[in-house]
Amino acid sequence: MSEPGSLAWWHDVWRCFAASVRDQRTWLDDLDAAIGDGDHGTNLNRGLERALGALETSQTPRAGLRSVGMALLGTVGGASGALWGFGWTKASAAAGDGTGAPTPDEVVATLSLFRDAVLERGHAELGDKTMVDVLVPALASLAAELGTQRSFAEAAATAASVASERAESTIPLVARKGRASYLGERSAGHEDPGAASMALFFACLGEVS
Amino acid sequence: MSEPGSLAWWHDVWRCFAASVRDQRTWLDDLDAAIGDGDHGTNLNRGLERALGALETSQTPRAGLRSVGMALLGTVGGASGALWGFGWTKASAAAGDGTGAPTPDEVVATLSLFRDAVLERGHAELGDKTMVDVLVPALASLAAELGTQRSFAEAAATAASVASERAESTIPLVARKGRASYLGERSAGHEDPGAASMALFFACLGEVS
Amino acid sequence: MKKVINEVDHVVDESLDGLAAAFAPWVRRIEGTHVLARAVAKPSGRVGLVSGGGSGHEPAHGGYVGEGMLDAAVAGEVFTSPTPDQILEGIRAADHGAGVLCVVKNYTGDVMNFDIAAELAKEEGIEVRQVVVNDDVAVEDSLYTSGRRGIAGTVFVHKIAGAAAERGDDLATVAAVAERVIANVRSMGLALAPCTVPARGEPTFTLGEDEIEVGIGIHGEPGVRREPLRRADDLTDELLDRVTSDLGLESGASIAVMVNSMGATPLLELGIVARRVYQVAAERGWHIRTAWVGEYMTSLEMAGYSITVLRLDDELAALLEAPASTAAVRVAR
Amino acid sequence: MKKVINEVDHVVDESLDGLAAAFAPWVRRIEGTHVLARAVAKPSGRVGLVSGGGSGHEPAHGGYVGEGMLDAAVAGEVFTSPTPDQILEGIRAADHGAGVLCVVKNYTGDVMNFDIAAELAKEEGIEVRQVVVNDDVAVEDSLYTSGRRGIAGTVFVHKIAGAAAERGDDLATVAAVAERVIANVRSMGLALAPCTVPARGEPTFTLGEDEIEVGIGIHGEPGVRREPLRRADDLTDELLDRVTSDLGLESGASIAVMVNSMGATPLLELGIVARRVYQVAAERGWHIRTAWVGEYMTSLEMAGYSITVLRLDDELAALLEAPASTAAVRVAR
Ligand SMILES: Nc1ncnc2c1ncn2[C@@H]1O[C@H](COP(=O)(O)OP(=O)(O)O)[C@@H](O)[C@H]1O
Ligand SMILES: Nc1ncnc2c1ncn2[C@@H]1O[C@H](COP(=O)(O)OP(=O)(O)O)[C@@H](O)[C@H]1O
Ligand SMILES: [Mg+2]
Ligand SMILES: [Mg+2]
Ligand SMILES: [Mg+2]
Ligand SMILES: [Mg+2]
Repeated sequence: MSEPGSLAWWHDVWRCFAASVRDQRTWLDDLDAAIGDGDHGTNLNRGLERALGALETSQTPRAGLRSVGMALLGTVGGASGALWGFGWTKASAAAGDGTGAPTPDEVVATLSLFRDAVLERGHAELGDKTMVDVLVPALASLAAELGTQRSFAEAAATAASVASERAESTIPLVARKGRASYLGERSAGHEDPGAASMALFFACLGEVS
Repeated sequence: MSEPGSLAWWHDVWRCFAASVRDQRTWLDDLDAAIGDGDHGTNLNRGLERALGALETSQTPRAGLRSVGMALLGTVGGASGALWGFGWTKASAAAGDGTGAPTPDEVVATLSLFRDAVLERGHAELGDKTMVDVLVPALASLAAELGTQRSFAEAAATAASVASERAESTIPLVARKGRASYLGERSAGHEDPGAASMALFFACLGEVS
Repeated sequence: MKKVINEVDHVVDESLDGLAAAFAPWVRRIEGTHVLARAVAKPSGRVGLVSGGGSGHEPAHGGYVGEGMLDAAVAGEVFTSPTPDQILEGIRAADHGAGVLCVVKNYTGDVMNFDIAAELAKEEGIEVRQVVVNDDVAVEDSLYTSGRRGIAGTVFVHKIAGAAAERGDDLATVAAVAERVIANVRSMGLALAPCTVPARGEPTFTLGEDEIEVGIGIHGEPGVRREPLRRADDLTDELLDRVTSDLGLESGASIAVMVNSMGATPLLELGIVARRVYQVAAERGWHIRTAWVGEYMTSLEMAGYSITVLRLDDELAALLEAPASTAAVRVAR
Repeated sequence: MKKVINEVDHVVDESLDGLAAAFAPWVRRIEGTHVLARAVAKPSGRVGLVSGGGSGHEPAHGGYVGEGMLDAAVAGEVFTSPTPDQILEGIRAADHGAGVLCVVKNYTGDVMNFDIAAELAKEEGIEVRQVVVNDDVAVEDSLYTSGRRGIAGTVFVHKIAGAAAERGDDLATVAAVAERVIANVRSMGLALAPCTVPARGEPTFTLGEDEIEVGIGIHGEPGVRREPLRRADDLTDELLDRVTSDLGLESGASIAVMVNSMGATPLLELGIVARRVYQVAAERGWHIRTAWVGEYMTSLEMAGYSITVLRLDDELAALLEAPASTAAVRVAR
């Protein structure tokens, strides 16, 4: 296993995420078809191929994550393209520039910048039935567990299970942001696709650590 | 039974024909859908209601059949509208003007003018898979049977069965006139809708005589 | 049947009312008829142009009434040729003392009903000529059949003959120009899904998930052949090949092209077809002067498209590019 | 899925090629991008207008590029908002030194991607303003949600703001005119049948033979309510009522109307809708100055239609009727 926060580790994370989205593309599209426009899996999948390529030619985590963000911004489109793309161009600022050894704190700082950017762009709050409903609590769990001196691998595994629970708990919610909000009450009873894909991302953090 | 060729008899004929077409409208449309555009029953039906009304306000067979022709011409549309409409405006010239007693010969003369007008307008020949394939032999049968001193009722019954046979024998033919001709070989295997409705007309000649 | 209609029997009548109102800058409905005539009649002494046919081909034919194109359009019931009395009304409205040219699509019903109307008009002292458009190469042309059908190429006849009439050509000349278009225009279409005539309530044919009908007309009829769906480029190559080889189109030729949706096929897909047409034209040395891509001669909500190619000479090109102002076609001065 | 396409992944790219070729009198494709810009740029010193969104709404948005309307249209994948780098290309092409107005439909994705692009453009020294169209009354408007969607009314914004930009208004004025249109335009639509996004290959929803979705957007989404199909006049009355009561439309008002097909619903049926709109307007004392009836903001091959009403004042009416020359909208001088 590579060191959390190292370039190799980020490679593993994005390779894992790209593979999950590729495998679950139809499922994500189906979730989006129920309450949105049916393209969420297709959108992310289109961008992740490109993001992987960009990451592979980068020398540092910081440069690599910035180019991941740019690649997502330029290929995904839609709401998730803006959020994931913009989010990672911002998040990269906290990632290592290759001068010091990678630390778990660096990973948390990076993910926190990502979360802040997503909140800044999307103005979504907890309970609006979006990816934020997964991102915020899963990241909080990761940070908290690390604070109790657990290993990164353990903390990431816990965060992954929080993410997966929170994704499922978007099911009864009525959407207040994004395309699903146009359905009003009809949006209840379906898992939010963006929450589902965010849970896949956290699952990868757990898996590769 | 009214006298063949009398105004009352023509009323009976057209009432019968209008009723058959109304009853068989979907069947005629279906026949037309297979090799044409699916409107033959609907077309004729639309016109026959109007034709009956026109006939009812007429004083003589000649005036009545002319107004039948005009009504068909103005309401049916399509190939059959032109042929049936134009045909009866022409045919009316041989029908009684109310001065003498109606005769079977008058009926044959009237139907002959109708046939001539249909051939003149449509340029169809026997075997082209059109209403002509019924009209020509059925009318020939009527005239021939009358020539052998059979009663009009008997002759008309024979003509009706000739008409029905000939309609069915359009099934294997490849259409060479009308919309069905565009299908080429694919038009074989289906009864021609115009032949089918013409047979309904001859059936009525038999039925009311 | 799922349609935005009230009564099945009132579809054409009600639609004409609405379209006449919306298209008021160009057309007016002649009261009590199915005729849309120009809102502002052309000057007297100019040849009039009349066309028409069954309804269900919108924007044909009322969408082509206006300056530089038709003077009157006569609508029959859905897919049913109009009756002679209606056509006669159209001819009367289009007559401004220099005679009237009727542009008829080659269907037995249309031809016969226009023939009868022309005879009636002549009895009223109106000079009438007819041209019969038969651009559909899907159907074999033979002396012993009704010949080819008239389909989307008819719109080019309206545009070009309309421009000739507008500039003041006499009836014989306008008819000759129309005949020149007819001699140089060919089309062919295919369907991915049928349409439903309101009065019938059921699709005109049924197709499997992967089947198409090649060589369809514009009345919901099945085509001359059923086959599996292929890539857009393959389909386009075949249609284009059939159309241009029938035309004997030579390298260096100047052409106008129409990529026409049958109704449900969206412009997004027509763009893919147009791209291929331009590619093939570049390979074969044909110069595309104008491409009309959109809905010009539809078949209700049928899915599919047709390709039309018109060989241009300088005069036909100039007339095609001459000003026009109708609800569906506008060419600026 | 039955579509006239080659590869699912190339649909937008190939279609843009074909449409750019066919629409060459009005647009050119900026190489390597999904941007259609004017074939002939407007004079420098005039405000530029950019719009865009997912593909699948054709003729939106490329069909509205040209004199009197947009300067550039940016196309995303089917029903997916375009990316900021593409939008930035559009803004660059539209900039002629007087700033650029982006006309954005209110969808989270569109708004965020246009926002990011505007920030990038500002970094390059281009003055950029945005207006967000939210005309869909089907969706409840609330501070706590993303608000209403932008649908067909957007085309009236293009036309009117485009005319203001063309006559030389400065950026603030053009933006204010656009906001006035947005404040006075409302729309609502319904679907009789869904559409199929090529990349997905399956219909976006399924409906029973007698069911419709009321209150649909333009991305194949289900509407806010499912209900039985009714007569065209009933459906039209309801849409019109929702739209005009939200607008608070007063007797004596001057309006522009759009009856927009979602794709598969043919002009024949739109005519029936238009007829009813004119009837109701006459009863309620609304004066319809202009009615646009046809395909303006589609949802691939979805069956259904939307109704848009724009309350006009003298200036908006004059700008709506000002000359325009684009592939899809042409108003003569
Ligand atoms: N304002 C927002 N803030 C955070 N997440 C959002 C917001 N709007 C939408 N999303 C997320 O984006 C997901 C949809 O992404 P996607 O389908 O790719 O984009 P689009 O809605 O443009 O088609 C939603 O499921 C939701 O989780
Ligand atoms: N040239 C012709 N001569 C005689 N009958 C014809 C001719 N063309 C068509 N018909 C008849 O008309 C029938 C079709 O009538 P109809 O469906 O009402 O008209 P359309 O073909 O215009 O839809 C055909 O079945 C055929 O019998
Ligand atoms: Mg989506
Ligand atoms: Mg028929
Ligand atoms: Mg017919
Ligand atoms: Mg989307």
